[in-house]
Amino acid sequence: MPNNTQTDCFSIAGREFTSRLLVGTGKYKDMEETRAAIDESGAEIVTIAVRRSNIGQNSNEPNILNVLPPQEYTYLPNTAGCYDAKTAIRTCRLARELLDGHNLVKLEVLGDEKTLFPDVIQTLEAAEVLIKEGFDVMVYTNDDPIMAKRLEELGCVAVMPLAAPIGSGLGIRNRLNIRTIVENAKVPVLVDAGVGTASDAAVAMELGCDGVLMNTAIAAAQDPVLMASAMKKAIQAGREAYLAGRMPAKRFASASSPLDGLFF
Amino acid sequence: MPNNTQTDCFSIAGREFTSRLLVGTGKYKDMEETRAAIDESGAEIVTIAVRRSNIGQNSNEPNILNVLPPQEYTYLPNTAGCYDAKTAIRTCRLARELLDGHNLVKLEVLGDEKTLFPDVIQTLEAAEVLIKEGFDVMVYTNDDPIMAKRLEELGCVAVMPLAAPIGSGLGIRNRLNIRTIVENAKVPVLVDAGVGTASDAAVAMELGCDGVLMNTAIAAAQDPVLMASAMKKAIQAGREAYLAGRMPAKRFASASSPLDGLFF
Amino acid sequence: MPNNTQTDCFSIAGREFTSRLLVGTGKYKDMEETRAAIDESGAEIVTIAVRRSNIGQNSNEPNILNVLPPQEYTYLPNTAGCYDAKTAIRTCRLARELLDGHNLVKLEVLGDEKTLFPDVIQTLEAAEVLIKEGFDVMVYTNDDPIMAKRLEELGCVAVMPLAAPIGSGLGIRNRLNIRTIVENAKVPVLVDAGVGTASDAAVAMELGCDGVLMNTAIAAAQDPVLMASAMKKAIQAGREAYLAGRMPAKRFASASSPLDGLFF
Amino acid sequence: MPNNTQTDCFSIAGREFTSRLLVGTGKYKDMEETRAAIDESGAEIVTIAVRRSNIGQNSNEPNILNVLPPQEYTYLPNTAGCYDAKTAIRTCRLARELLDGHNLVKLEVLGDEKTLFPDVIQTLEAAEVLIKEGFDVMVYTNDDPIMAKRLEELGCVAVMPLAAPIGSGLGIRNRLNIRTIVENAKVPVLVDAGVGTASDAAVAMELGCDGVLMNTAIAAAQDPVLMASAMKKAIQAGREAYLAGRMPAKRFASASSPLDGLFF
Amino acid sequence: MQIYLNGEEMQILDTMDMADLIEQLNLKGQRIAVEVNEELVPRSTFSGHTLREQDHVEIIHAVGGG
Amino acid sequence: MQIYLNGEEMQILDTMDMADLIEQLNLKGQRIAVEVNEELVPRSTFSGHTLREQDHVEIIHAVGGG
Amino acid sequence: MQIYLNGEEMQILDTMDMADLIEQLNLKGQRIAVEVNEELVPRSTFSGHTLREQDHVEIIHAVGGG
Amino acid sequence: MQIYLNGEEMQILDTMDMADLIEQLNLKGQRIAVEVNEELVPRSTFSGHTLREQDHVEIIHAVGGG
Repeated sequence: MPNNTQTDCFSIAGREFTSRLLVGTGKYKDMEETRAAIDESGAEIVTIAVRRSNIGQNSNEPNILNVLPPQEYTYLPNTAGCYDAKTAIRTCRLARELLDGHNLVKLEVLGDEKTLFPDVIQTLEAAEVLIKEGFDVMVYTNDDPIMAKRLEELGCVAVMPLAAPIGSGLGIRNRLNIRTIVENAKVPVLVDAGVGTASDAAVAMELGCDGVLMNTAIAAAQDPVLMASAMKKAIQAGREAYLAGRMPAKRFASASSPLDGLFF
Repeated sequence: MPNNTQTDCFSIAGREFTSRLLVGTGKYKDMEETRAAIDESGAEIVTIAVRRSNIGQNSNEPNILNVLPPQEYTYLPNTAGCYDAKTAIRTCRLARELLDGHNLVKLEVLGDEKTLFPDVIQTLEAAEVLIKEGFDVMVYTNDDPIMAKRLEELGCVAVMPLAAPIGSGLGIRNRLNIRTIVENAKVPVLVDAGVGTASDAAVAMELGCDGVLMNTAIAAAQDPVLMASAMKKAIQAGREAYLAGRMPAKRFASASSPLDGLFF
Repeated sequence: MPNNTQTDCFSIAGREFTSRLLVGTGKYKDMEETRAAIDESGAEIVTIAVRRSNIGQNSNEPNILNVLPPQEYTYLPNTAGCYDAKTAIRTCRLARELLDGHNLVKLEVLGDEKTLFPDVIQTLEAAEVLIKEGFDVMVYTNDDPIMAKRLEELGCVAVMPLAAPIGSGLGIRNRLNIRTIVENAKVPVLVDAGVGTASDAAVAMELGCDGVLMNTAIAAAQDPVLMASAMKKAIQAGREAYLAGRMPAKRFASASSPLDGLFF
Repeated sequence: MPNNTQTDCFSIAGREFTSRLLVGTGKYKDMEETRAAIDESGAEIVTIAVRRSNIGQNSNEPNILNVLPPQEYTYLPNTAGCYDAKTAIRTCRLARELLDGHNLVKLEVLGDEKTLFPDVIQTLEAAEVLIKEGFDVMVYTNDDPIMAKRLEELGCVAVMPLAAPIGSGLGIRNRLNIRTIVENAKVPVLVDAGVGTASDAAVAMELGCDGVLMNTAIAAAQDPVLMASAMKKAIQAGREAYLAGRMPAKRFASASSPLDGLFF
Repeated sequence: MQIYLNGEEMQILDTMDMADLIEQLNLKGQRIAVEVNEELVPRSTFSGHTLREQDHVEIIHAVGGG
Repeated sequence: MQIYLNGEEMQILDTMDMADLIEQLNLKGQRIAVEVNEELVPRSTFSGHTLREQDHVEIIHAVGGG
Repeated sequence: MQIYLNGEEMQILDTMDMADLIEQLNLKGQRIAVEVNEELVPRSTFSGHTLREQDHVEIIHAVGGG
Repeated sequence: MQIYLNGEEMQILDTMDMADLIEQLNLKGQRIAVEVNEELVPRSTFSGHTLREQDHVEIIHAVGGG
């Protein structure tokens, strides 16, 4: 991006970020691939999950927090796997304790296993409690503009509508809804889940989203590191296209070469 | 792009290129904007048109060939405005003379003014003559895989199907046709015309095209220079995504965080 | 439809219906056009609204209930214009009183005026109260499969996801969501709102919906009576195509004429 | 369709038809199913192929011409399987002799076996000869508006662009091209090939096509007779919607119930 | 006394009940439903339902809508 | 002499004309059309159309197709 | 006494507090967080947090996830 | 004599050849290409290429186009 690069950062809960690509850290072959792909992506915010520590089986495999050290990355612990407000709240509390008071979390309360769509009722309930407890809540939601607005009004620091089911790679199913959410929002809007390839990410940015959060699209590509690079560039391309103001689409043609001066 | 950058160039008529974005030079506000946008795009091949020189009116405005000097750019003179084989052939001969024997041309023979779709019959006729005369013909055609194959068999050095009408910005109307053309081709396939914004360009590359040629999408953006940057990145992003091998799309969800180790 | 016509009816709250096209009664030029279009549509269920009676101004214009008499049509009073559970509940009570105890209602609680998307929280709240009070609730909702399931579990007699914003005529924006809602549902699923033309209605039925409810697509057509006929046939066509089991789509061609017996 | 039914017929080469659904007769389980499905479709024009008669093997299976007698149907012999002008011309001459001088033919000259897209060069060549020989040529072509116009100018009595590859069931891949072909044409335009289900056929008619020719979509449905009925209705629905003039699509909502008279 | 009828101020006799009001408005026998202060008033209870100062009376009917 | 009938070799009497061949093949009166060496042979000219050594005869009929 | 550790039954000394347990599990100084009976137990309160018969103890850590 | 230059009528001396014309037009050394009566005239042949009454001369240059 030309000159205005430096000016085009965005902020979540008072933290400034320049990369608009947020990535998950799951589904990689190993920690080495995880690190390589995430380096290549240029992501500054990385999601992590919290799970039971495998006691006893003194696994020597390095912990994700060592592979992606806190000096280099902003952690975004998620509540993946939670199907009710209560477990999501417990998960966030544990994550904050684990990360020495780090209070930025990704809240997702799921509705069923087939779609992994959010249960928006439980999500609202959990968001309210977490915000009261001082968490900065980035919230996963469906693409309903009304619900997105409610979550913003509740105090969520970012609203993250899905593009398509988590891990489906179907791309943005309903562009109008995403655009409407963006137009209504005063907090950052990030597309979360459903992106499958680079152009999907570019489309999300062209719709005016502040960023995109993805995991499977990179981790499940045949070459995750190369796909991470593709996504990094696609996010920048889509952002710049949005800022540049695209040409209006017309149904018919319009010549690119001058019509006068024809010599035949 | 990680390590394999250096290896990912493509060749047209024996010439090697690293940028897969080809740009037109029409429709810009002035020569300054033309130069700035084309610099930003990173394009190595630029199309030009040939027209009557405005004799007498000793216009001091610099000529396009001085603004974009031949040491820096590979010229691709086009036959824009030609509606029959004869004028297209005359145009190519004049262009070659003008450029001291440079024999790379973009052949387009148009069918009507409303769509600016090619007249494929006249196009075949012109291509045959031009190839006999030693021209390296990059040919603008419709998205019919059969016609694309005929033009390749005739000896065109690149086949350039349209994505949508020239200057329409409608993006790729028929992805299946473009993909089929790519799968059948032994020469480079470039999408020519119809791209409107960055994601359109990324899609073209994800379909396996070797490059994209555009003009209006950049020149008619509110900020052409910034859009040029967006297009440059989108082409790279789409190319890398194609090489990286995208995840398979699934109808339903698949979690990105591990299911075991849940503590609730 | 061939033989199995008679068997292909569907039931809502114990009432059997053969027409799967439900229509609104608003936005028509006059009562005459209303009647003509609704006759042509073959609809058995018609929505009505309740509003303040214009006292004094002894308008001679016939009342909608006389134009569409209860012996011929099943009324579906709606809660259009309600933005909270309380007014929606009041509206339903008034409608039931107005219609001598008729307890079938269309519940819609709106979220904002720009999208007229539902406020699903208020909708759930109102549905719960109304069902307790003995209403048969056909509920307007967004296309979120999780929310559709909740409303079914609450006891709604039909779930009616939107295809697109009310009166937008944009058609089905998210086919996957509608299909998923249908697959999950044990009660009838009807697409409500957003249909613009006949093919949109056919698509809804091909996705397995039990019916479609529309108003603007007919009333705002240039020829509402003819469009009503188109919609009637489109609904039947889509239903039959769904029952007939469409051919699988293939990327490439497959000849319709035999390959053997060629004489050349 | 209301009153104007009788008036809404269309004519090909001076013959008047009321059904806008044309069907192929291939790929059915047996002659019985063929007859049942085609009866149900209401088609007046049926395509047939000509092949070597299986001499000796005195097969008792009834001939297609007996199953679909000429008093009831207008035959449209096709040139399926022909990959050059010469064989297509031979085929048409044989068909005309076979049918006692019947000179209505469907010309298709194919380009390759993978796509079964037309070879438009060979198609033009064959069309010219056949028209000189007095044939009424309904011509299969790609969706290129320029080519469609050339074939009309040559004297073809109907132009039949493909929606998608023959037998693919992918529906209309490029609506803009079909619409442009319709707007430019003075002869009937029929979508030929690629329709997969009822809504696809409705879309073709809504684009202004005069009719649709299909085979696989009916014959390869799980219940061909029921699908034939679906297609018949879909064609009528799409035609009526086209004539009725659809509502304009808007991005945002517009209420169907009056805003005044609200009592809350 | 004063009541509000469909949002408009209206003066009525203190002795009036709902049946009297409906009668006076020539709405008797018409397809309507009535709310007072956001509570439904069943038709069966019109006579006997006394109106109070400042009552908000809503009389609604069916209209075309979708 | 030898001809080719629908691609297969066939021996026929040197004296045969097309009418005789059709007769022999029990195709008389059936809905067919005939080509010899890629040229159409109208039904009206069957009798009198003499066959020659190595003629390629195609006899075609209608089948279901789309 | 018996507790449940990450869902598994475990026998520990009655006198143990959370600090002892963490020590015994060689988890001291590691990046973990602890819940007992669905209530968070801050690291700062490990020593002194006495365990009770049938306590459900969950010890969690960070893993890759999206 | 009269010729047509880029579509406009022009009077020139009968003795002029293409080199003279280019010179007179101050186009010498500029990046142009020339057609006479739809046939290319290579720069190398300008001097010696005599112009004829009614010749249609086109002098073209490069412009921005896509």
